[in-house]
Amino acid sequence: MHSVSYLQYIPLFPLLGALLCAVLGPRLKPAAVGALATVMVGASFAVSVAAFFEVRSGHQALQTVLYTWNALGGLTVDVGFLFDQLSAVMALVVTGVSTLIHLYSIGYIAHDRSPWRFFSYLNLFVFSMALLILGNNLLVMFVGWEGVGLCSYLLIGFWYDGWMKEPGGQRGMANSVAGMKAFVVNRIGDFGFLLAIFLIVVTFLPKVADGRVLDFAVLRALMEGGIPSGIGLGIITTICLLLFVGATGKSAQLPLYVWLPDAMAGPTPVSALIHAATMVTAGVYMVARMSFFYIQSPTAQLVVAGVGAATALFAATIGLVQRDIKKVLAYSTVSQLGYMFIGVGMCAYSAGVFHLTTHAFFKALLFLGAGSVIHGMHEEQDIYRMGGLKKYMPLTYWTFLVATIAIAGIWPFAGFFSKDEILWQAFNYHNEVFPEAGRVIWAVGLTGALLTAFYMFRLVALTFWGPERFHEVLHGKHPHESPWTMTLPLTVLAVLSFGAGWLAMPHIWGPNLFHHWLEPAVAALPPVGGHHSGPGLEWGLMILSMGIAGLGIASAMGFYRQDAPLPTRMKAAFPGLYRVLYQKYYVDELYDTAVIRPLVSVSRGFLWKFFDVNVIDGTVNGLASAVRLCGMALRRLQTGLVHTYAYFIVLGALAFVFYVMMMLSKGL
Amino acid sequence: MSWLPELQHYVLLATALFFIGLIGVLTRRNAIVIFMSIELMLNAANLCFVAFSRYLGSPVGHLFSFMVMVVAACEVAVGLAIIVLIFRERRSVNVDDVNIMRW
Amino acid sequence: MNYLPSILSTVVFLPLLGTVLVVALPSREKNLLRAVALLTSLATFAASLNLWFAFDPAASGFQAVERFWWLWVFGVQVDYHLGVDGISLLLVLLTTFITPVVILSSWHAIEDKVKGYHACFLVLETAMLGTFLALDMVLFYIFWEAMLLPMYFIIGVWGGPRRLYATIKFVLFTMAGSVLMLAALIWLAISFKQFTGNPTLTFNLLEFYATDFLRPGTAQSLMFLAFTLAFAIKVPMFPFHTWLPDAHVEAPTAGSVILAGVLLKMGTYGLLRFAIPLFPHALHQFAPAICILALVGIVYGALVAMVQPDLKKLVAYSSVSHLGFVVLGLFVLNDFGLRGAIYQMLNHGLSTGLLFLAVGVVYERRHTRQIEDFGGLARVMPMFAVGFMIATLSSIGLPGLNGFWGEFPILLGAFAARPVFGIIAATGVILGAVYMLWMFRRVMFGPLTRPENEVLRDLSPREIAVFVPMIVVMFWMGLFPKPFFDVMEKSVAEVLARHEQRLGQAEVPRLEIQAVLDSLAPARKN
Amino acid sequence: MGAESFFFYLFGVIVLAGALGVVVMSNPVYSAISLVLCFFALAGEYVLLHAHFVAAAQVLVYAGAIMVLFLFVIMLMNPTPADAREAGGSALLGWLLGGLFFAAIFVALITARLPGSLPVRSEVSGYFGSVEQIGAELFTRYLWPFETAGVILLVGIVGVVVLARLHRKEG
Repeated sequence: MHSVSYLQYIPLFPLLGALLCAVLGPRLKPAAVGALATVMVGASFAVSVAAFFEVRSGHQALQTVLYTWNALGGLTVDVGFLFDQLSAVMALVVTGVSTLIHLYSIGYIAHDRSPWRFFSYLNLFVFSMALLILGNNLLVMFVGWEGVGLCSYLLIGFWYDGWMKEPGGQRGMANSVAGMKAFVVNRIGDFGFLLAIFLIVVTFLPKVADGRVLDFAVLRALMEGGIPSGIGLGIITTICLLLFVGATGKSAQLPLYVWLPDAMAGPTPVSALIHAATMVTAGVYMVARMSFFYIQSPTAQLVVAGVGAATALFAATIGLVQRDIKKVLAYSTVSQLGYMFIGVGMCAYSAGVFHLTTHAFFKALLFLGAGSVIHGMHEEQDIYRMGGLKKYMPLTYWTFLVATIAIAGIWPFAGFFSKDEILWQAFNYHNEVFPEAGRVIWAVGLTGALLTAFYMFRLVALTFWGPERFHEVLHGKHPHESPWTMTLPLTVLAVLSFGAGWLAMPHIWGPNLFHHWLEPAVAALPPVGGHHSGPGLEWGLMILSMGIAGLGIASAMGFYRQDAPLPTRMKAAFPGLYRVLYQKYYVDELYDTAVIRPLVSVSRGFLWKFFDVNVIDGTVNGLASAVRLCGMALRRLQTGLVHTYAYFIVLGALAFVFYVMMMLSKGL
Repeated sequence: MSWLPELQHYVLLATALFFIGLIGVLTRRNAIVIFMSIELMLNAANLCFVAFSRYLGSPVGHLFSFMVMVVAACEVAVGLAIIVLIFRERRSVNVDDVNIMRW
Repeated sequence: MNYLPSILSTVVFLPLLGTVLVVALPSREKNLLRAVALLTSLATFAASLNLWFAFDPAASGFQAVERFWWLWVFGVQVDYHLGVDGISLLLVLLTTFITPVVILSSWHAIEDKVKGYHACFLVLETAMLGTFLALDMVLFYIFWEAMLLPMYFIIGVWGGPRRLYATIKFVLFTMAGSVLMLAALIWLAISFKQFTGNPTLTFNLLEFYATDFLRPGTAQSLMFLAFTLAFAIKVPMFPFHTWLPDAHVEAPTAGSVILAGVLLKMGTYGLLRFAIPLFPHALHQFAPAICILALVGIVYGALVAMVQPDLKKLVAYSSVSHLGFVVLGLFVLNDFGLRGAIYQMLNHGLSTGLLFLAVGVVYERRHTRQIEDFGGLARVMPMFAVGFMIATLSSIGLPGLNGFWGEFPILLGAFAARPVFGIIAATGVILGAVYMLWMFRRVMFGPLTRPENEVLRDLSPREIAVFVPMIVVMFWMGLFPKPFFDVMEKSVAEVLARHEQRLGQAEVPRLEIQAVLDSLAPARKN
Repeated sequence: MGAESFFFYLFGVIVLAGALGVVVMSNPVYSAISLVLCFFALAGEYVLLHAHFVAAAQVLVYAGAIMVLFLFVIMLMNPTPADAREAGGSALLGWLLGGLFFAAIFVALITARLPGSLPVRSEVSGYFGSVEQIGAELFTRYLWPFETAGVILLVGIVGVVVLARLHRKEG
């Protein structure tokens, strides 16, 4: 580990930018604020690149420790940053994509009431994200983890007095509610993350001399030769599962994915940056970061990969029928994150992280393209009211198409390489607890790939192809192409979506650079004996998945090409299925009925109105009333008549005398 | 028990006196008579003091009886003044008519 | 820096001096009265800074001790005995910091009986500081009770429409506890006298600490329960909390701030100073039960806070939840829990104090505290929105702000003591986000629906001057908590060491988490 | 049965008779006169007990000053004849209760038998109970209570004056 003194600038530049935007922003022109914010993130990117080259040349991780944050109970926590191969990938992706999206936002947000607020939040987000991926221990990571949640909350609710628009045109959820939902659901995940931290501290603290038990390097060293003696596998599995609870919240996996579709209430660049490219991948990053735990626990691997697979399929089915362009992309994101978890769950960390990277490119591109469409369509998001936009927005169309092909997994676009690597690893994966897991997950993944190709081309078909359906909503205006600040990032991302795949070629074709790069940073499963699969099988699987993707594309084109009556027929043939999918399996409704409403009504009706007011205060007031009643009764003795008092005096004296005489007769 | 008056005789006499006073307080309604009954009780106490003083050969009992007289004098003076006031107010010295301290 | 001579007495009685000055000034000079009160409290704060800089974290025991005989009658010896350690130091600073802030905050809010108002606050400050610094238990008791009087008037004279009900409830609840405490205190002193054979009845806390004079048994348990009940009511712990929402709702803003900010801490401070160190066996016996009550309080307070329609009531119930964390931290009896609990006391003072100030800001403008009367205020009051947001985030324990370093060690300590405690308490973190953010959304976000809200002014310079110091300290405590934790280290370690020593090693609970978890998870196949 | 015994029983009977008279007479004037009789007989008992000074004070203060005060007040009020409500159920209760109490104490005293007899008359020095002895005690050892008694009297006087003025103001 090599100590350097500049890593803190990666988060600090955006932080400075956030402060400057907040303080100076109101007095500056929108473009100037945007430029300031972009430059700050760009500077951060530059530092990341420099660090990347230093890691590449030195073949070792970099570290900067700023100061000791706190020390108590034997536990020591530094504010420190770690820049190893894994952080490098994340840092480059995050700061790079962020720079592009900042640039894009200059045009997008120019006419808003307070662009400075937007850029301030956005820079703050990059700051938090940088903390998350660069933190050299779990607590600094947790700061970033919560920080990105906060920024997500702020940015989803950026237009805090507005509502989402349902495809039918009626009001949907309030933006601020969507933000709150995101934060609260994330907190449920954080609950698991926190408990995992506690369990790690309690378990490993006695084994660490200087108390820096939350440092990744320390933990990794402890786990180097397997689970340390005295610690059961159960504990490691529990830690992994608790961490994964945190990941499901942040990375929108079952059952905590519900916030992400609603997070589309935020401005589109936010959706692209936070809810597609960077923040939602934090869970994947975290699992990869804690790989040394996950490789020990087959149970945890199974759960992570299984949840990932289930989410991939589940979200894809919902994505099939959504009408809001951003909602389709949101469910697509959930689904793709599922693929990443399949990858990291099966300890194919380079595959998972590589899919994270390519996904960051093409999904950011998709969202930015969608933003361009929405911008050009004057804030219309219903794809059934678009169509034929290819003619009006050529650049947006072509870049969007590149990203769509990439996500569908067509050779030689980036998505093909990353998704195929995951599926290949799944096919070969062997789990001790459930040996068939690899094949099942592979099959699910393949089905998901079919659906992905289908819904993405459905989206393209309805948006860019076919007849123009937008005339009634635009009232005679025409869609227009976006300014260069918006299309330039599209172009750059399109190039990356096309070309990035070559970094991780299937090993039968050439060296997997990405895998080699990540190898020192993540743990690896010990090779399983007797489980060989030849190049023929790999070729076969590749062709199969290409064929599946092609099938999806072809059927989507067939369905939606020329406003064919087929979709309508399908909808009519299976109305129940369509409604269930369109209403997202009623999961939100289920949570609302099963959790939120009972909790609120019990709190209000029982805990507050009954228990607090009646039982506790009732007891107290009852005591007071009892005292009062006694007083009322005893008050009757105060007749005001001298004789009554005299009689009482005599009675008292008499009682006293009898008492004394009794004592005397007892022989006192 | 000889007929010669001894300590016990005086104490018994004082006791009888005291209880006559007590019965007066309990049975009479006239405030002035009640006051007089109280004087009887005080005198019973005085008698005891003096008797014990004689028995112990110490003059302290005498001194105590003076104190009692002082208190009795003050009490009678103030009490009778109050009775006069009440009488002016209510045209009655019957204690049953005076219950303004009720509840 | 060294301690200035008689620094503790100076800190304690400077506000009282200010009271004399305030009383002597003519009533109609309202601004002069306010200025005198503010300057006095600022001077007290400045004096208390000497404590911070002179404090030696490495030294054990109490520092800057002042002691002279005060009441020696009938064989009873009550000393004037002050001292500061790592526990009380931070609370003293909290008190001296918050008092000027609240005096500044009520500059325009109070126009009626200004003189009495400020006199009350200054007397209150003396009483609070005395409570934190007294080392003689009778002296402590006197300050403890003296605090009631000004608070009674602050709520009862300058409060809302149901102020009399609220203030009497407040006083009676507190008195009910403190009467028991007085009895237990005398009993304790008599036990000490019998054990040592001293000719006089002393109430010297340091001697009580130094001597292991209580045998395990009913007597110790009863004394412990009496002390704990007195402090639990003050904290307030579930189920003795119902006075708090009423008192908060009726109190003027500054009263709420000082109530939440400092007075509640007197309960938790008392637990840590008396109930925990003096009765080791009873503590060992009852700690789990108290932890469970604290857990109930955490969840219960959060749930009830969630459904409150009144802003102040919501914050008041959130205090019940937050102080549940503090009590939990105290009674899990490890370094994480104790130091976290002390830190959480400070955090709660700041964040809830700021929340009440924020509620006061909107109340001054709109004369309502019903959440439904607001909505969309972020548009007309952007600066206020920022301040309110930071208070909210601090309250829900966002890392980077102060709240995190209170909640995190407490939860960790609870988890280390008994995992299930940690798990239940951590749900409070989720619920905290729910009720605070829900409230924030309903007040600040959404469209501006009411015309009367459209004309609200943003923060005035004076209000900014109130908000900014609080926010700065919040960030400071969130980013650089270590100096604070270092200050507490020695004192907390002493408490724990004494507890273990008195209890005997055998009885200290050991961690059995591993076996439990192993039995839950499937074994590894080979 | 010597002279001492004789006077003891004589005065005793008068005392009790006078006391009973106070209680049973329906006219307060008769009660007052009966009380005077009782006080005089008590003074006789004091003489028998060698308490000459107390006996003198008894006659002067009680039978003189206090009783005059009583009579003044009675006259001042122009007493109504016996109140119809004087006798009743509660009076009976009073007799019962008082009698019961008396019986209890009386039985207790008789059965308890106080120890010792009084010192013989001839053995008592002339100094005992004399003005000199009482005076010497009052002005030396018991000066403090003596002065206090003075203060009590003063307070009594002031109280009475205030009460009198109160009445005048109202009138």
